[in-house]
This record gives sequence, C-alpha cells and structure tokens, in this order.
Amino acid sequence: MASGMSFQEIQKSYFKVFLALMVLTALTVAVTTIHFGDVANIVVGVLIATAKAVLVAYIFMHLKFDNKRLRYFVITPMFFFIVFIFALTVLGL
Amino acid sequence: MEAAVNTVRHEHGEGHTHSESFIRRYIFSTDHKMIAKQFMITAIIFLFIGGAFALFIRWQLAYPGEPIPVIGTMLPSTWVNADGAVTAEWYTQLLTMHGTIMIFAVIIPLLVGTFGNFAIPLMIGADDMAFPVLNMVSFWLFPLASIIMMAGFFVEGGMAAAGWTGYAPLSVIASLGQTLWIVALFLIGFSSILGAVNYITTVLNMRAPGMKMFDLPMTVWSVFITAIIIIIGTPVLAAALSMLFMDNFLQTSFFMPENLTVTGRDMSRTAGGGQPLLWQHLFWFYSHPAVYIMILPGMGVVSDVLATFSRKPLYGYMAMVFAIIAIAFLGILVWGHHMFQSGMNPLLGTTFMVSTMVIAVPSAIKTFNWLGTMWRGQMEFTTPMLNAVAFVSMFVIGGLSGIFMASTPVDVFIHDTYFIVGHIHYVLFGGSLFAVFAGLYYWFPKMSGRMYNERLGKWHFWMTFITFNGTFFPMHILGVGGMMRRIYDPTVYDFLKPFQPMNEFITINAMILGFVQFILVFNFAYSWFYGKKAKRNPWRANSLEWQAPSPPPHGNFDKEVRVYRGPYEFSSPESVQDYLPQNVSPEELAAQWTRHEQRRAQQKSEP
Amino acid sequence: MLDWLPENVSTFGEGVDHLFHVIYYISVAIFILVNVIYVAFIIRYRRKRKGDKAYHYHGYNLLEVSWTALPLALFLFLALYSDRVWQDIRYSEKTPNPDLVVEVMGQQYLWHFRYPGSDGVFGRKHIRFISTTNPFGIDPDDPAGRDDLLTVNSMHIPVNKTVLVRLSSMDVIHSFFLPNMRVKQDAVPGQWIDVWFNSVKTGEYEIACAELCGSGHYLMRAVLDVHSQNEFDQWIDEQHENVRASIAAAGAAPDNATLAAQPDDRQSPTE
Amino acid sequence: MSTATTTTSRFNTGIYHGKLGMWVFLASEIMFFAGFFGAFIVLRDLNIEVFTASAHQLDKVVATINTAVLIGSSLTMALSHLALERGNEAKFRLFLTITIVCAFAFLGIKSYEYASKFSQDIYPWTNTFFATYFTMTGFHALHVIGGIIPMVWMLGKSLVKGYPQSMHHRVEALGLYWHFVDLVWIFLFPTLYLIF
Ligand code: HEA
Ligand code: HEA
Ligand code: CUA
Ligand SMILES: [Cu+2]
Repeated sequence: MASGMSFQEIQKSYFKVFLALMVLTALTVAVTTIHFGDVANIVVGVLIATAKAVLVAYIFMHLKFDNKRLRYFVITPMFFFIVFIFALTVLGL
Repeated sequence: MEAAVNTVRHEHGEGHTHSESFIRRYIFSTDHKMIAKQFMITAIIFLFIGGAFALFIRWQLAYPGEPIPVIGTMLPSTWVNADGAVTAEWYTQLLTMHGTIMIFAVIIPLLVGTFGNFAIPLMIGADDMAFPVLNMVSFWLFPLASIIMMAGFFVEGGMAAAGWTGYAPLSVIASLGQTLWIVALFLIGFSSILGAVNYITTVLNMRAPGMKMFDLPMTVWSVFITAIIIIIGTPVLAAALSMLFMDNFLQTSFFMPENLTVTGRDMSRTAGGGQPLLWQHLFWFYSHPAVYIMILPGMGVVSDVLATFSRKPLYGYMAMVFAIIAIAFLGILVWGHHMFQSGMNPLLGTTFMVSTMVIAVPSAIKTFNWLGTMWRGQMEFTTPMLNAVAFVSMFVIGGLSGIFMASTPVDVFIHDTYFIVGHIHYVLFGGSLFAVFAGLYYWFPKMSGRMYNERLGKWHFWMTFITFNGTFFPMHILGVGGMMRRIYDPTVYDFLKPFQPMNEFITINAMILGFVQFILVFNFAYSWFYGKKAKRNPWRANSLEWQAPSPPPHGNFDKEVRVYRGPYEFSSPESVQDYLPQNVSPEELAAQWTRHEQRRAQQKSEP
Repeated sequence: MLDWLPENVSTFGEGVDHLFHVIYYISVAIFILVNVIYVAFIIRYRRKRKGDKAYHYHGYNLLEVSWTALPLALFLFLALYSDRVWQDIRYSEKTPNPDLVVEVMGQQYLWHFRYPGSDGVFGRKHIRFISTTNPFGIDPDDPAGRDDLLTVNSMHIPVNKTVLVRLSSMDVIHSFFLPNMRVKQDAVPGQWIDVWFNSVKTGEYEIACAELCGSGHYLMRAVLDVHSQNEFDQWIDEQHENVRASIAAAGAAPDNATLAAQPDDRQSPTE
Repeated sequence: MSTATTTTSRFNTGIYHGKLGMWVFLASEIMFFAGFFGAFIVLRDLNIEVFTASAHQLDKVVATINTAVLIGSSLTMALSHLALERGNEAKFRLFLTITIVCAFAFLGIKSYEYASKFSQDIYPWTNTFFATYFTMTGFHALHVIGGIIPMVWMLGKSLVKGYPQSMHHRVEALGLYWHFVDLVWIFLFPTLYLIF
C-alpha cells in the first residue's frame, strides 16, 4: 500500500476514483443509448467497462501499489479467456 | 503484525500436546497429513467401487446378456433383468459412473488430494498448509459430493447415464440421477479449486529458509503447476455445469436447439436457440486440461522416485520443469481434439491438430530425461521403483496412441472406438495409477511410520503389470477393428462378431486385475499396524520430508530446516554417502567428512 | 495390428489408411527405440554392489535441445501431412460435386434416410415441422416434399459416385459411422452437417452409431447397400413408384401444374 | 520445538497468505465468469434478433442505479479497510455498515427487477437471452450474498469484541473479493443492458 500517503490523501484518491467510475457509468449509458451500430456499441461498451475495471483493480484492489507479480493472477486467466473466445468466434464454432 | 493473521495456526503452534478430541484429530482434522490419508482412503474405496462397475461392464461385453455369476440374481431388478444379466439401461449408467468415479473420485483425489496434501508441506519444510481449515473444507466437499452422486443409485431412473462427458442434449433430457451428477461435479470442482488455492499459496509463500523455487522437488513443482491448471480450467467446468443444470432442471436452452423431439420427456417449455457444441467446448476446455491434472503429479512423483532409486540427480531438472510448464500451457489450448468429428468447423480441426501434436514434444522431453536419469545409475528395484519404471513405459504407449488420434483423418476412424478406450486406460491406469502406486509405496513409511511388505508389493506389481497389459492392449486392436465404445452388446454388428474371443480374453484379465488389487489393500492395512518400524529416511533420499520423523508429528519437523541445495544431489562427490539431503549444511558436511576420515584411519590401523 | 482394419471401399480411405500406417510405423519405431534403451539401462545399470556411487551428472543442454527439436520436427511433419488428407476429406471447398445427396436424420435408435422424389428435388424443410411422424421436418405446404423418398435403417447408393450425406438429428447427438468408408461424423440436433464419400465396391455394409445416445445406442444399426448404377436406378424407380402409389391411395396426388407454379426456396439436391 | 511459528511468519513472496490466496481464488473466479461470457457471446451470435429484442425489455434505469449502488459499496469497502489499517475502528464500522447497506440495496433492487420480469411472464426458460441473463445475474447475486456474510460477521465481531487493527489483512482480502464482485457487475452491466 502506498504507505507514504496520509489517510486523508488516500481517502481523497478513493473518492476521485469513485467519481471517475460514476462519470464513466453515466458515459456508457449515454453513449450506448445513442445507437451507433452493433459493432461500435460493443466496442464502446467494452472499452469503457475495461477502463472502469482497470481503475477498480489498480486503486481499490491496490494492484498499483502491491507486488507487481500479483498482476499475473489477472493476466493469465484473461489470456486464456481471450483464446477461448477467439477460437469460438473468429475461427468459428 | 503478520504473525497474527492466522489464528487457527496459533492453536496448533503451542507445543504439540496432541490433546485434540477424536473428532478433531481423525474426522474434522486440519492437519495436512490426516487430510491426505482421508483422501487416500476415500479414493481407494472408490477405486473398488469404480472397478467393480468396470467388471460388470466387462462381463456384459464378453458374455452379452448372460447372467452375472453368483451375485447376478441378488441385484435389484432396476439394474438387472430377471435372469440377473446387466440391462442396457444399467450398462450406460455403469459406464458413466465408472468414468466419472475413476476420474473425479479416484485419480484426482489420489494424485492431487493425497500427494498434494501429504507432500507439499513436508517437501518444502512447512508445518502445514497455508489455510488448514480451507483444506479440511476442501476434503469434506469430496465425500459429500460423492454421496450426492451415488444417491443416483436410489432415485427414479437410476444414475447418470450420459457418459462421463455428459454431452448435451442427452444429459439435459435425462432423469434425476443426471441432476445429482451435475451437482456433485460442481461440488467436486469447488473442492478442487479450494485445494488449488491452498497449494499455490503454500508453495509460493511457505518454503523453508534458503529454498528457492528451483530447489523444489519435481513432485512439488508438478502439483503446483497442476494447481494452476485447476485454477484456470475447473471454474469453466463449473460454469458449464451451472448452465447444464439450468437446462436440465429449469428447462432453459443453453445447449438445446429448437423443437427437439424426445420421447418420454415434455420439452414444450424449452424455447430452443441453444448450441449443443457449446457444451462440448466448455466441457473440454476443462476436461482436456483435466487429463493433464491427472498425469502431471504422476510425472512429478515418478521423477522423484526414479532419481532416488537410480541414485542419480534428475537428468535435466530445468528442462523437466519447463516441460511441465509447457504441457500446462499448451494443454489448455488443445481442447478441440476431442471434437474433430463433432461438426466443429474443420479449420478448428486443423488448428487443434497442430497444437495437439506440439504438446507431445514436452512429453517427449520428459521421457528422454527419465531415460537420462537412469543412465549410469545404480538402480534399486524396490516396489515404488518398479511401478515408476512401468509408468514410463506404459505412458509412452498411451502417449503414442494419442498421436494417432491427434491426426484428424485417422481420428475419423478411431474416434469413439475402443482405440480411445485403450488410450484412456494406458494413460490413466498405466500412467496415473502406476504413478499413484509408486507414490503410495514410496511414502508409505513416512505416512504410517512402518514399512510395507516388499514381497507382497512385488507380487502386486507384477500381477498388475501383466494383467493390465492383457486387459488394455487388445482394446487397441478392437478399436482398429472398429468396435465402438459405450455399446452394450457388440454382437449386434456383424463386423464385430469376430472380436468376441478377444473380448472374453480382456474380461478374464480384467477380473484378475481387479482381484489382485486386494493385495495392495491387504499389504497396506496389515503393514500399517504390524509392519516393520520405518526409519526416518529408509530410501536414503534428499528431499525434506525424509528429515522429519516417521510418521511426522503435528507440525512436521522436530528441528529447524534450512535448505542449502537442490533435491537431487545423489551420488555427489561432495558427500560421504551416495546422497546429500537438502538441509545438510556445509559445516555439517565437513563434519561428516572428518568423521569419515577418522573412521577410515581407524579401519586402516585395526587389521 | 492394422490388418484388423475393416476392408476399405472408399476413395479417400486409402489415403487415410496410408496415414494410419505411417503413424503406426513411426510409433512402433519410437516405442522400440525407447524401450530397447530403457530395458538396456534397466539391465546394465542395476545396483550390483552396495556402496557404489552412481555417475553424478545433471544433464547436457545440447542433448535437451536436440530431443526437443527432433520430435518437434517429426510432429510438425505429421501435422502437415495429416492436414493435407484432412482438407481433402472435410474442407467444404475441396468437396467434389456430389452425384447424389442423401439426407440422414438420427433419432433415438433409428436412422432415417431421405432421397429427393421423382421430381428430383427435396421438399422445403424446417426444424419446426420435425416430429416423430415427420422426421425431416418437411414443410407440409410444399408439394415438392410429398414425393420425397424416406427409408429407415436402410441406405442405398450407386457405386463409384460421390455421395453427399447431409446429417442432422432430431433429439440427441448421434454419430454416423461407416467403418468401411472411413467416415464418421456426429449428427447434431439443430444443424446440418455435410460429409461425403465415394464407394469403389458394391456390397452390403454396416452403418453404426458411434456417439452415446441413450441406452439403445448399441441398437442403432443401419445397412448400406452399394449397388451398381443400374441396380440403383432400378431400386430408386421402384421406390418412387411405391411413393406415388401411396400418395395416390391417400388421394392427394399433386398435379404437375401446381408443382411447376411453386417458385420457392426449396433446395435442389446438389446445392 | 516451536516450528509452527517459523512458517507462520514466513512469507517468501512478501505477500501474506490471505491476500495471495484471495488473488489466486479471484483468478479462478475470472475463469468462472469467463465461461458464462463465452456462452453469452456464442449464443448471442446465434440468436442476435432474440437477444436484441429481449435486451430492450430490460430496465436500464434500474440497472444504472444498481451499478451506482454497487460502485458506491466498493468505495466504502476500500475506505473501511483504510480506516482499520490506520487504526480508526469507529470509521471502519461506519464504512462497513454502509457497504452492507449498499449490498442489501443492490439485492433488493435486483429482486425488484426479477419480480417485475416474472410478472411480465418472463422466466429463464423464455429464451436464451433470459437464460443467460438470469444465470449470470443470479450467480452474481450469489456472490454478493457470499460477500455479505463475512461482512456482517466482521461487523458483529467489531461491535461485540472489537476488531483489532491487526485484522486489517482480513478486511483487505474481503475487500479484494468485494471489488471483484463489483468488477463482474461492471462487465455484466453493458453486456446485458447496453450493447444492444
Ligand atoms: C492422463 C490422461 C491423458 C493423457 C496424459 C493424454 C495424453 C494425450 N492425449 Fe488423450 N485422452 C485421455 C486422457 C489422456 N490423454 C482421455 C481420458 C481421453 C478420452 C476422453 C473421452 O472421450 O472419454 C483422451 C482422448 C484423446 C483424444 C480424443 C480422441 C477422440 O475421442 O477421438 C485425443 C486426440 O487427439 C488425445 C490425444 C492425446 C495426446 C496427443 C496426448 C499427449 O499428451 C501424449 C504425449 C506423449 C507421447 C507422445 C509419448 C512420449 C513421447 C515420446 C516417447 C517421444 C517420441 C519421440 C519422437 C517423436 C522422436 N487424447
Ligand atoms: C483412472 C481411470 C480408470 C481406471 C483405473 C479404469 C479401470 C478399468 N476400466 Fe475404465 N474407463 C475410464 C477410466 C478408468 N478405467 C474412463 C474415463 C472411461 C470412459 C467412460 C465413458 O465412456 O464415459 C472408461 C471406460 C471403460 C470401458 C469402456 C466402456 C464402454 O465404452 O462401454 C471399459 C471396458 O472394458 C473399461 C474397463 C476398465 C477395467 C476393466 C478397469 C480395471 O482396471 C478395473 C480394475 C478393478 C478394480 C481395481 C476394482 C476391483 C474390485 C473388485 C475386485 C471388487 C469385485 C466385486 C464385485 C464385482 C462385486 N473402462
Ligand atoms: Cu445414436 Cu448412438
Ligand atoms: Cu485431450
């Protein structure tokens, strides 16, 4: 944990993240209500969700401050997930 | 601050008083060694149940429609017909439960549950697992799940009957037994995941001072990597089972296309729109890695046993470790090779064929390194060694038959024939189960504090080895002849009639094979109480478990362990003896030499 | 061991069998190689005298590399070779133009076969119409479907002709297995899967179901009759005649005028 | 003979057991939901009309509110851990209580959503979209419940006996889990409600 920081500082950064998450949520809802077309909608939805996920994982879940090797616990399953989806959709069932 | 994390540990820590109640000690124990034994005993019971099912299967295949001798008429009428012969319904239930039990209730609990639990903390010099309570929960989920699965015996419609692969829609339109099967597998999967969390944390965090990852014995490495496979694969099975459960129980349609016309079940609520192949993809995404879950720990155990009894360092330790990692990684990318004829896109067939061929390479590396380990060794053929030696040879047969199936055009013909059944048993029995035997004999002195009977052990080995080959080798020939698997009566087909003598031959061998397993049980049960007392390190091995008392007390080690070297320093010129335990410090080693010189000098001066 | 293979009578079966043999010989060679070394080591390096030390040696990297590279080369060769055959038998763009299309529908413990009627076209079908009495889901409103020829557990084909089998299932997964043709393909409910073969020899062969489909799985046997072209024509004419007779008997003979007036999306047999 | 203590304080990675174990478990949870998302993608591909039509039947407003509630609970969870880590048990209790309230609010809103679907005669077996919808959100809700139980337990313990600062590791591990539940929802929300 970012032990150098004071309670107030960290609390403030958490609130900032929360605010960013709310803004992003509002953004996805707003953006996807205007229908851009199937693919664009998916891309936007997934991108924003990923951004939110990164925020939560980095700050709330302390990945940013913790041992870097913890990130493998996220990267490894994501890799196999992507392979799985790739095989089933791009290559065909 | 950190020491306070685990309150459970604290209760243990305070000087081993052993004042726990019977229940805490033998039933809801949190001691990894007791949990290992619980896994072992439960799994061996299931080995006999699953094996008995196999013998019923074999009886029917050799003598279709003939009454089961002796016990036939005593069985309930839902299983056998009036004469006491196996019915077709019961046959499909038997083969399903045989496969499921052997895989989920025998091999995985033995290799992962028993050896993982027993060996990891001892081999890394820890006093217990990282999460002892979790470990206990992980064990108890397994008998609970097994009871749920076996409850299928007593419900309307009998046990699950869609094969251990549970292909939808057959498993969706099935009866209550199938639902129980789904629930049970879900629980077993959860138990596996909890175990894996424990193993990974323990290995990463609790190694003895001085022990680097590359000082780990192969058993620990392989169970560690296996745990990673479990973490990646098992949850996908859990998700798939959840969807299957929804389909089966609530008539959703994840795997159900529109308007299925099934007699005997009202499908009107099923809306359709599902995809049966989706189940197969999800299932094999777990179950192919699962076959490596079932072989990697075996490979680890065999590597340790081979090195110990060859009195040689394991050949190519680094190559062996990276081969395991490669198998695990590639193993998750080849699931489609079970689906070449499933109607999957042929392009995926090509893709999966290539990845499957590539996965044979790390297996080849392992095989050759085992040979290298034996080269210029000083081999001692104790029972564990015999089983390990058999493992290598049998695994090569099983692996090579895998190559046939990996080749898509050849697989067109041999898919779902007895060639596959032959492959299964060469890798699972010839591979995994021989490794289990090797490991059980190898660690028996440590587990029980007594030696098993070597003569009975050798008898068991040789009888098993011979009848195993007699049982399963001819299955390849049946497969080449085109005999389909999972058929109740092969004589329905003209082209299979000539194989009936071979089926009888297999069955006779299988019966003997089954009954010689009692030797193992007798040997263990007898020796556990009456065997010769075992020394601390009867095999003169290097890894840390042999530095603990036999059997190790609660808390494992009676002295501080610190690691100075890798686990395979056999026959090192540095050492006085032909082995050099990991925890012998340089000072102690020097002292050994001094004592040795003194003794030599004494001997010289005496005569 | 490969002498036990059922007789092969299909055109591409030879290529498949050849591949089978290649892998077989390679495997046997590897097996012998490994096991000869193995047994030699077991005999040569058993402990003979107590107290002797073994050779203390940790491994040799060049050897590791070579026994990684050699199998890799071998297995990639096998994969490439197999893929050539695989593409020929399964890739849709390599499928030869069929001379005859037969639709096959699996049902718990039967095989249904469907040939186009005397009009030469299959009637329109849809999964929604499938029922035990209408296994293929033929649209009852399409007159072209009325004379379609249906058989159960009995398939007839002409020799030396490319036959395209269009497979599906109405309940669970089955697998259409022709041992002598080296054909096996799962029949999956909800989708149609094509598989082809070309028999070079007349005779009677067995068709099996190779995917567990319930307790009657073992009973799901059908017979394949490979006729000469003449015999086949004769058989199919006869069958068409029977169908016409039964339609007439039911008093619902479609007149040709309405037939021709149907501009629909019904499938032609060779599309 | 006091071997037990040697391993208790042994953390080769420098990460204490609870956190490491939780991350390993979360890796498996990722794969669990990956299975559902994989199924969702495949089924959506096959039934695109059904999926689009059905997704439009979902209540976006309610779901957006629910998203906000859950993200809020994530914030308070992080804050409650921070408070305990810095030794402020009162604040820890306060934030944990808010988290629990949010979690129950989430479940309440979820059940309202389910109930309104049932009242429209929409059930899991209605079509593949609703099958995936109910299964995925159902498992997510189970995870929420799985988080509430230890939270209530911790809160109770804190109220009865007090919760020492040294326990903040447990709160952190629980927090990891809770944030993960939030993460899953962050992906479920656009997938089920928005992208159509
Ligand atoms: C422990 C379990 C285990 C193991 C280790 C394996 C290992 C392998 N398996 Fe097996 N397999 C199963 C258990 C296992 N399998 C089961 C249970 C099924 C059936 C499931 C069902 O349908 O019910 C199955 C089914 C199965 C199929 C599907 C068949 C079908 O249904 O049509 C395929 C297809 O590719 C396959 C391939 C392989 C391959 C290529 C390996 C490889 O990993 C093998 C690699 C090993 C070697 C190749 C031998 C050693 C190497 C050498 C000696 C070097 C050679 C040297 C040179 C080339 C120079 N297996
Ligand atoms: C580790 C895994 C494992 C093990 C050890 C075994 C062990 C055996 N298996 Fe099994 N088998 C599988 C895994 C395994 N099998 C799998 C996964 C399948 C696929 C299932 C499917 O298709 O879905 C399968 C399928 C399978 C089939 C094909 C069934 C079919 O397709 O129709 C057959 C047929 O011969 C068979 C036979 C045997 C035999 C004879 C043994 C022998 O080794 C058994 C030896 C016997 C014992 C160890 C117990 C002895 C018990 C007694 C002596 C008690 C006697 C008492 C009474 C008879 C009342 N097995
Ligand atoms: Cu149809 Cu088996
Ligand atoms: Cu496999």
